[in-house]
Amino acid sequence: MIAEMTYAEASLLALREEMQRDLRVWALGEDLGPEGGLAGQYRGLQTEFGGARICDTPISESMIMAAGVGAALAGTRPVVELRFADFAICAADEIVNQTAKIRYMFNGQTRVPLVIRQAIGMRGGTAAQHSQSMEAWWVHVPGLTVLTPATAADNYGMLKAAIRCDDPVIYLEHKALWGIKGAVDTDAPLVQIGKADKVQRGDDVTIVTWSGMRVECIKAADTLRQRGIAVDLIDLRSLWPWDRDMVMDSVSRTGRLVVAQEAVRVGGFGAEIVAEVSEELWAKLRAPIRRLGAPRCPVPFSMPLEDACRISADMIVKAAVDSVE
Amino acid sequence: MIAEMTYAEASLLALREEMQRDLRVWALGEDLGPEGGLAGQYRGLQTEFGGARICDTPISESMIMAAGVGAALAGTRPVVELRFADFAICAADEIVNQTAKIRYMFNGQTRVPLVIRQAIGMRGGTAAQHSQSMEAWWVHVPGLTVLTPATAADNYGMLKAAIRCDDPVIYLEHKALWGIKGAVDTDAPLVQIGKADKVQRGDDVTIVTWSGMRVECIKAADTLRQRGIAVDLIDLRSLWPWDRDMVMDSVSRTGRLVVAQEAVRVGGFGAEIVAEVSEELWAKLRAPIRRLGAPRCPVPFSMPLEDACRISADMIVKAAVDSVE
Amino acid sequence: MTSREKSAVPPSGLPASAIPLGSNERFLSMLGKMYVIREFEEAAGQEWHAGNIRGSVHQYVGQEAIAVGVCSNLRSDDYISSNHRGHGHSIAKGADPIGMMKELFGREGGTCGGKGGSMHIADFSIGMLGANGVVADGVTIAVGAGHAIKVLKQDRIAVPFFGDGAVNRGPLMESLNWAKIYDLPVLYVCEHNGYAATTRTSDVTAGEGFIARARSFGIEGEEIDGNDIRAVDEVARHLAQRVRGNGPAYIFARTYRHHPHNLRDSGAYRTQDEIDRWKLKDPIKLATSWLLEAGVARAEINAVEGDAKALIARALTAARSAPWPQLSAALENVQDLGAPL
Amino acid sequence: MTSREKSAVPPSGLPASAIPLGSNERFLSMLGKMYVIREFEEAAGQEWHAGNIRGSVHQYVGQEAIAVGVCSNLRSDDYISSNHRGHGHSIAKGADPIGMMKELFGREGGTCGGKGGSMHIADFSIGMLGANGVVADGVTIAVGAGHAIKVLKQDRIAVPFFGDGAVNRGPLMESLNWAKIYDLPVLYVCEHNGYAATTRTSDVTAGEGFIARARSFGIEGEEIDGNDIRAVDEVARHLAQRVRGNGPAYIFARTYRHHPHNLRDSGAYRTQDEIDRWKLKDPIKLATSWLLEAGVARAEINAVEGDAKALIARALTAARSAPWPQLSAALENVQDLGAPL
Ligand SMILES: Cc1ncc(C[n+]2csc(CCOP(=O)(O)OP(=O)(O)O)c2C)c(N)n1
Ligand SMILES: Cc1ncc(C[n+]2csc(CCOP(=O)(O)OP(=O)(O)O)c2C)c(N)n1
Ligand SMILES: [Mg+2]
Ligand SMILES: [Mg+2]
Repeated sequence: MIAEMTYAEASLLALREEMQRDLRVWALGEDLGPEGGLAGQYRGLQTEFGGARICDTPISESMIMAAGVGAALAGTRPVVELRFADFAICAADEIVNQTAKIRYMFNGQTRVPLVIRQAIGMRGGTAAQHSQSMEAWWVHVPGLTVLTPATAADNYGMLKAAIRCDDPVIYLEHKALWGIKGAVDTDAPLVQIGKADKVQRGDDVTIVTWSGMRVECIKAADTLRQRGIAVDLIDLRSLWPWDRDMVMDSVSRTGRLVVAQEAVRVGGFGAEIVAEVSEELWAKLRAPIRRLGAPRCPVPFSMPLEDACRISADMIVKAAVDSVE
Repeated sequence: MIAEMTYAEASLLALREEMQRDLRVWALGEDLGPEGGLAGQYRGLQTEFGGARICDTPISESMIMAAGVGAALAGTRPVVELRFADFAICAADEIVNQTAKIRYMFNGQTRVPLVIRQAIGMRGGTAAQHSQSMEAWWVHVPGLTVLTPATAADNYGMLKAAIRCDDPVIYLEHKALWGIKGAVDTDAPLVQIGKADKVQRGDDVTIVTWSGMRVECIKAADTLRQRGIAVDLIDLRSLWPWDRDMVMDSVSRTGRLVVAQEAVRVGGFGAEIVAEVSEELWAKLRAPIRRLGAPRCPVPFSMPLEDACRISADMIVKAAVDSVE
Repeated sequence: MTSREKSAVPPSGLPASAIPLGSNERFLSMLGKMYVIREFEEAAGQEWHAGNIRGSVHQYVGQEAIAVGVCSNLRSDDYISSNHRGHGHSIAKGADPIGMMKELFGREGGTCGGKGGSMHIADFSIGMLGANGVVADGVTIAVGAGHAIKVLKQDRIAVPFFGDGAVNRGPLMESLNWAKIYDLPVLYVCEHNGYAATTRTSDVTAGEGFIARARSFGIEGEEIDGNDIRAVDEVARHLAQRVRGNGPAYIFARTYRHHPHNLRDSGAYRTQDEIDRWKLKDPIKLATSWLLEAGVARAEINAVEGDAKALIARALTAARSAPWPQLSAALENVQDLGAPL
Repeated sequence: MTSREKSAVPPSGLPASAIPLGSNERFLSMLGKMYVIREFEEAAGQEWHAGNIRGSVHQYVGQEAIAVGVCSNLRSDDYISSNHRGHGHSIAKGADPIGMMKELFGREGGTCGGKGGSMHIADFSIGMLGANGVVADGVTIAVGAGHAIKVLKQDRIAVPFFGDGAVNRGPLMESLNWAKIYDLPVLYVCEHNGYAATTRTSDVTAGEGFIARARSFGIEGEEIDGNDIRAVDEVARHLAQRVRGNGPAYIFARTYRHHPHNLRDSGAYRTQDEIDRWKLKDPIKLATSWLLEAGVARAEINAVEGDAKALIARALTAARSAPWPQLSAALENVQDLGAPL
C-alpha cells in the first residue's frame, strides 16, 4: 500500500503495526494516552492496545528510561518516549551508563532492545530548553545506534527497523517535520539501518545532511542547479552507523563537501564527518570542506534571534558556491 | 614560592588559598570531609573551614549540582565536586539545561560562577562506569568553559583561574595524574584560560593532546626525537576555549598534525580540532591529519582488554611517522 | 486520596475559616495584582492565537491567589523560583508586566531581552530567579539559593513554586532531603491543580502525594484552599516567618487552572462540568464577593480591575511597538571566554 | 531515628523472636552459602592487596545473612539486581563463585568474560540482572524488570538490593512511586549498614529514612535484624509471597560491614569499638551458635565451612591459571550495527 501521510502519522502507523506484530512491544512516556503524544504519534493506540501497553507515566524521566532498560532485560521491547530531546538529558545517566553499556559489560549475556524517542530541533520559539539537537552526544556513546529520519517514508521504515533492532536505538524525530507529508509505501522493504538516502545525484559538490536540515538542503540544491552547480545530496538519516561508503564515494567523485547541520557547530556530529573525510580523502579534496552549524549559543526565543542561529538554504548555497569556486 | 607537589596536592593548595582569599568560595560533594576527596584533594579543608564551607552531601547528584547553581545565583562561588565524571552524567540536565543556559536565557542579568570538578579517564581496571572521558559532551554545550589540567602546576593555576571565572567551568582532572609530581610556582601569574601549553618545540610534526594523554605524548616525542623527527607538542589544557592560534601557527609551520586523545575517537573532541584545522589549513597540510582515540566500545575491565583500548606512546609514534613519511 | 490528605494538615495549621482578616486595603491591593495577572494571561492567550506570541504559553488563570498571597508576604530580597507556568509568580513578586509582555513578544526591552520568552522569565532585581522549562528544576535551584543564604548567613528565604506534576521528579525529592538536612530557609509552594499537562496527577502519584512525602523527610507545613486569598495570605505570612532563619516548610495549595495546559492542548481530558464547578470558586470572584461583603465599594473593585486592564493594554501597545532585538544580541551573554563563536 | 523507625514496623511484621524455625538442614545450607560469600570476599581482598585483582572491590563481609536469607526464598526465574557491593547477592542467587573469581581477575571464563569486573557481575541464567557501579541504578532497573513481568503477565518477582546511601538518590525515589502506581511485584531490600562510603548516612538522611519514605508512597514492609538469618529467611518468604502477583513491599535490614567501604578507604570514620560491637553480632557466628544450640553437630558446621574454603581455594586456583581474554573480545558485543570501530 502506498499512502500519503504526515511524518507523525507515518510513525504512528509503524508503531501500531509493530505492536500488532509483536506482543512484546509496548510504549511508555508522559501523556501518551489522553494527548496521543506531542504530535499525535500515539493517537488512538491506548484505546486499541490498553493502558498496559501504551503506558502513561509520571514526570520521572530517570525512571521512565530505567523502566525501559529493566523491561528490555526482562523480555520486552519497549519504546521509551522522552518527548523533547532536552528532557532526555534528565535520563542521560540511564542512557549512557546503563542502556548503552549493559550488553558489553555483561559480555553479551543479554541485549537491550529498546527505542528511545526524542523530539529534536527548533520549531518557532521553543527557546533554549526545548530546541536542542544533541545527536553528537549519542553518537559518541558506544553501544548506541542513532537514527534521524527526515521523511514520512523514513519515519515509517526506520521506526520499524529501530523496534526490530536488538540493540538500543536513539530515535530522533524533528519537531518541524511532524506536519510534513510524504508518500509511504508500507510494502517496501524496511530501511536498512546505516544506509543513507541519496536525495539527488550530481557531480560538482557533495552536501551531507540529516534530519530537519534536509529540507533546507533540497532548497539549496535547487538554487544551485539554477546556477549550474550539480549537487550530490546525501541525507544520512542514520548517524551511527553512518553510511561511510556513500559519503566517501560521493566526495571521491566531487572532491568537494559541505556538511549542513542544525546543531551547534562546535563539537557537532558534522565534525566527525569532516574529520573522517579529510583524513581519508585528503589527496582527493579539491577545496576545503565547509561545515555549517549553529553558533555556540543556547537557542534564543525571539524570532529574528532564533533565525540568526538557523542554517538557511542561502548559507548552504553560499558554502557550496565557495567550495566550487 | 616554588615547591614540588603532586597534581592532587596542587589542587588542594589552590582551593585552600582561594577559600582563604574569598569567603564566597565553598565546596560541596560526597565524602569531602572524612575522606578528603577521592585523591585527598580536600584533605584537611573541613577542619580548617568548617562543615558549612566544605559541605558533605548525600548521594544526590542532581541536587548537588542544582545546589551549586542556586547558590551561585544567590551570591556564592561554589566548587561542585561530582567525583567520577561518570556520575556527572547523573546531573547532566542541571549542567546543560540550567547551569550553561541561565546567563544567556536571562540576558546577562546574572552569571553562574561555579566550578564543576569531575575525575576522568582510565586508571587500572576502573571499568565501564568509572573510566569515561566525556569532554566532547561539554565542549558541545554553549555556556560552558572546559578545562583539562595535566600537570601539578596547571592543576594549581587553572583551578584558581576556574574559581575566579564568572562563568561555569567544567574542570576535568585525570585520575591517573593524581599522584604525579611537579614543581608549582605559587607566585607565577595564573594560567590564562584558553592558552595552551607548548610542551616542546619542533618543526616536523605537530601533536595536539590534553589531559592524561600528555604523558604518552611526551614519551612519543622523545622516541621521535631519537628517530630524527622534531615534534611541536601542544597540551591544549583548555578545550573551550581552545588555543586556536597556537595550533594553527604550529600546523602552518609543520604541515602535519597528530591529535591524541584518550576518549572514544568517534565524536570525540579531537574531531573538532581536525575539522577546524583541515578547514582552515587545507592548502598547507602536507599529509592527512591523524586522529587517535579509543575504539567505540565501553571501557573493559580486564587488563589486556583495557590496554587494547588505550592510546599508547607507540601508537602516537607510528601516527607521527606515517604523517612525516 | 483527597480526604486523607486533608487530615494530614499538621497541628500548626489554622483552618482557613479561623484566619483573622487583614485590612480591606491590603486585600484590595492583592485583588488588583490578581487582576493584573488575569488580564496579562488572557491577553497573552489572545496574542498567541493571533500569532503575535510564539512558543508555548501556559496560563495561570484560576491560580492567581497563590502567587499573590504568597509573594505579598515576602521581602523584595527574598528569592522565588518558578516553573513553566510562571507569569503569575513574576508579576506577584514585582516584575513589570510591560517588560514581561515585551518578552513574550520577543522584543527589545523584554525582561530578558527577548532571549528567554514565556518559560524563561527572570528578574534578579526583585529576587525572581527564573521560570523554568524543565519540570522541578526551579525547585532544586531555589533550594540551592537557600543553601547560599545559609552559607552567607543572611536572613532571606527562598520560595519555589511548582505543580503537582513536579512532585514525581527525583530531583525534587532529593531537594526535600537536602533542604531538611541542612535546615535551609525554603518555603515549598505546591500548586495542586489536579493535572500535569493532560494527565490526572492522582493516576500517577502514589500514596498521599506531596504532603506525605514532605512529612516523610520531616518537613511540616499547611494545606490550604489556594483559591482563597485570605487563607493563602495568612498561612504564607505565618510560614514565611517560621522559615526565616530556620529550616524548610511547605504550603500545599489546592487549586485549578481554568484553561488548558497550554494553548495547543485540546483540553479533552477534563469535563466541562469539572471546569464549571471550579470556575464558581474563581479566586477573583471569591475575593470580590468577600470584599463587597466586608464593605468595600463596588467602585473600588472596578477601579483596581480597570487599572489592571489599562496596564495590560499599555503593555500590549508597548510590546507591539517595541523593536526586535539587535541581531548581535543572539551571540551575547553566552560566556566571557570563547564566545561569540 | 532508630527507635522511631523500629516503631514503624507495620502490623503484618512478626518480631524476629516469634518466627518459627525452619529445619536445621535448611539453615545449615544457608550457613554454607554465607561461608562461601565470606571466603570469597576475604580471598578477593587478599588478592586485591597482592595486586592480582585491580579496580575497586567492595566486600560484603558482615552482611551475608541478607543476601542468603532473601535469595533462599526466590525462584530461579525471579530477578535480582545489585549495587557495587554485589558479590554476595550473586552467589546467593546461584552464580558460580569460580566464574566470579575469574571475573575479578579479569580472565577468560569469568562470569562476564572479564569485561565487567567486580562491580559489573551479572548472570542472566539465574535471573541476576547485574551489579551496578552507579548507586541506585540497579534499583530502577529492577523496577523496570518488574514492569515487564506485569506486561508479560508472568508471576516472577524482582528484588533490588541497595544500601542506605542509595536512599537519597532521586531515581530510587521515583522508583518507589513507579512501583506503587503500577502495582509491580518488586521486593525492595534496603541493607542499612549505617554508612555510604565514608559518610554516616544518618547525617545526610532526613526524617525517618527509607521506611518513612516507602510508606509515604503507600509501600509497606518489614524491618528486621539483617544479621539474623532466621529473621531474614522468615520475612523474605512471607514478603516474597505477598509481592508475587501483587504490588511492591520492602525489607529494611539493619546490618554492618566489617571491612572498610572498599580496599582503598582508611576506615578512619568509624571507631574500633563500633566495629568490635558489630563483630559480636557477626551473622555467621550468630547462626553457628544458634545451630549448635539447636542440636546441629560442630562437625557438620565445620564441614560446610570446609566446603566453602575448598570451593574458594579452587576458585582462586582456577582464576590464577585462567588465560587472559582474547584481545578481540574488547571489540565484541558493543552492538550489532556500526561495530567494531
Ligand atoms: C522534566 C520535564 N518533563 C516533562 C516536561 C513537559 N511538561 C511541561 S509542563 C508539564 C506538566 C507539569 O505539571 P505540573 O507540575 O502539575 O504543573 P502545571 O502545568 O499543572 O502548572 C510537563 C509534563 C518538562 N517540561 N520537563
Ligand atoms: C551515583 C553515584 N554517586 C556516587 C557513587 C560513589 N559511591 C559508590 S558506593 C557509595 C556509597 C554507597 O553507600 P550505600 O548505598 O549505603 O552502600 P554500601 O556501600 O553501604 O553497601 C558511593 C557514594 C556512585 N557509585 N554512584
Ligand atoms: Mg498541575
Ligand atoms: Mg550503606
